[in-house]
Amino acid sequence: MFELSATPLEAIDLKSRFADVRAGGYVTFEGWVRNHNEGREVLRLEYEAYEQLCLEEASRIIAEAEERFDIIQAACAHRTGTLEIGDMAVWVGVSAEHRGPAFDACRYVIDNVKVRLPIWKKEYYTDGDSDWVNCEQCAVHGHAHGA
Amino acid sequence: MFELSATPLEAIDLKSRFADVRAGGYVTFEGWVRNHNEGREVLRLEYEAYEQLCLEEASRIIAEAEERFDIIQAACAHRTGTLEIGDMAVWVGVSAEHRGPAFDACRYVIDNVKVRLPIWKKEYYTDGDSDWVNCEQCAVHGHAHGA
Amino acid sequence: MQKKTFNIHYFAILREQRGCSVETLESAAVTAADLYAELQAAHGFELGTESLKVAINDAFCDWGTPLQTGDAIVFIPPVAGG
Amino acid sequence: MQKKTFNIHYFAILREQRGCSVETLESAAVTAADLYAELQAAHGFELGTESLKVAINDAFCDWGTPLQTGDAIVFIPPVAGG
Repeated sequence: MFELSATPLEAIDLKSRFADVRAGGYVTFEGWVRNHNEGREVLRLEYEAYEQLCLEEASRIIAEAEERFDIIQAACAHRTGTLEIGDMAVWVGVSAEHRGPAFDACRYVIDNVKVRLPIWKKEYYTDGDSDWVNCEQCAVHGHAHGA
Repeated sequence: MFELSATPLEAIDLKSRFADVRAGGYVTFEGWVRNHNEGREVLRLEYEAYEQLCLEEASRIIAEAEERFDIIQAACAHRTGTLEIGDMAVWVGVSAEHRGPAFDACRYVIDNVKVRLPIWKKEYYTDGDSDWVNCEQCAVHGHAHGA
Repeated sequence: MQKKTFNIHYFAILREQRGCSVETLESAAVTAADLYAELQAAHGFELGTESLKVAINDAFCDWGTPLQTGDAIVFIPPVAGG
Repeated sequence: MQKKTFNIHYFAILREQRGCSVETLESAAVTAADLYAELQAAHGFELGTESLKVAINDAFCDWGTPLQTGDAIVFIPPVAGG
């Protein structure tokens, strides 16, 4: 189960989908917007997603987790739009009979979500500058693209 | 931060203590009462704690986690008293700048809580029997002590 | 050379550099790589294909995939979810 | 042999087998191991010291620790938190 949400994840009862009397362990990961990144002071950020491919790729990641680890259920939600410091950007939840596979699967999902989902993050800094994260390292000679 | 609670952990806003603008990752573990254990159908269970030593040993575990891993904060809460299937028995939360140490520290805390805290669990089964978990393997010839 | 019609969707830094989210254009490009080279020359995109992935009709594809008329094409800059 | 006074707290299976949570008793036991042997003989506790830990005045201790009069002693059955 994966969803993109343009409204705060904090307002969604993400846990409620996990009631299962067999479950003994439940692990969650939340990614929060930090006030800094790579030495720069962050003011806010924006996420943009390629929705259709995002949903397909996320379903694939969750299916992989459910296949590789002895878990009951995995789910993920990701924000789009403008986020302020402290806001939840991404959420992963995994239930299992035992805690070991729950931890492993939760980490698998977030690790893969971060590198595989077509979602982009633009950071706005306190100095007025802004940057698409990860593009700066790729473009020739660094930060030129933001100009 | 550790607490023992005789009332439902679900009713406590455990996350609220974690607001920190530096935090980028937040991992939680919840242990839920399963409807079975080692092949037996569980009806409910009771936790009993040696409170003073529990608080000291838990503080030690949390301090170890904060020292070993690059995290911002770790906390844990554990139920006492009677729990029904699906109830939260234990909760661990860890915030960090990055997710790797948050996962590692969360797992460290729950792994150690399970083996080091002086807390005991009595399971009541659907067949009317009951057992102190872990004692059965220790007593000579198994389940005799429950008789 | 026969031209085909493509629908191109832009996201993130490419959207900003192109100045629009979607465009329909005719091109003689045979592969996704050809098409990107054409667009890069026209709009001065800084990211090279080594930094991008490409999706055709909502599925990741190789750069050498032959394009069909009517294809929806997305060039995918380095992602940063989470 | 001089007797000392100890406060003994019982938890879980030991509490049930002893039939009480706390008792004060006089004993000539020198170490925690001596005291447990005495109680085990009196009450038929099934768990041996190899399955137990012991705490004196709310701190884990070795079985060989000499006991002082007034000590609070807890024998700790196998734990099962979480």
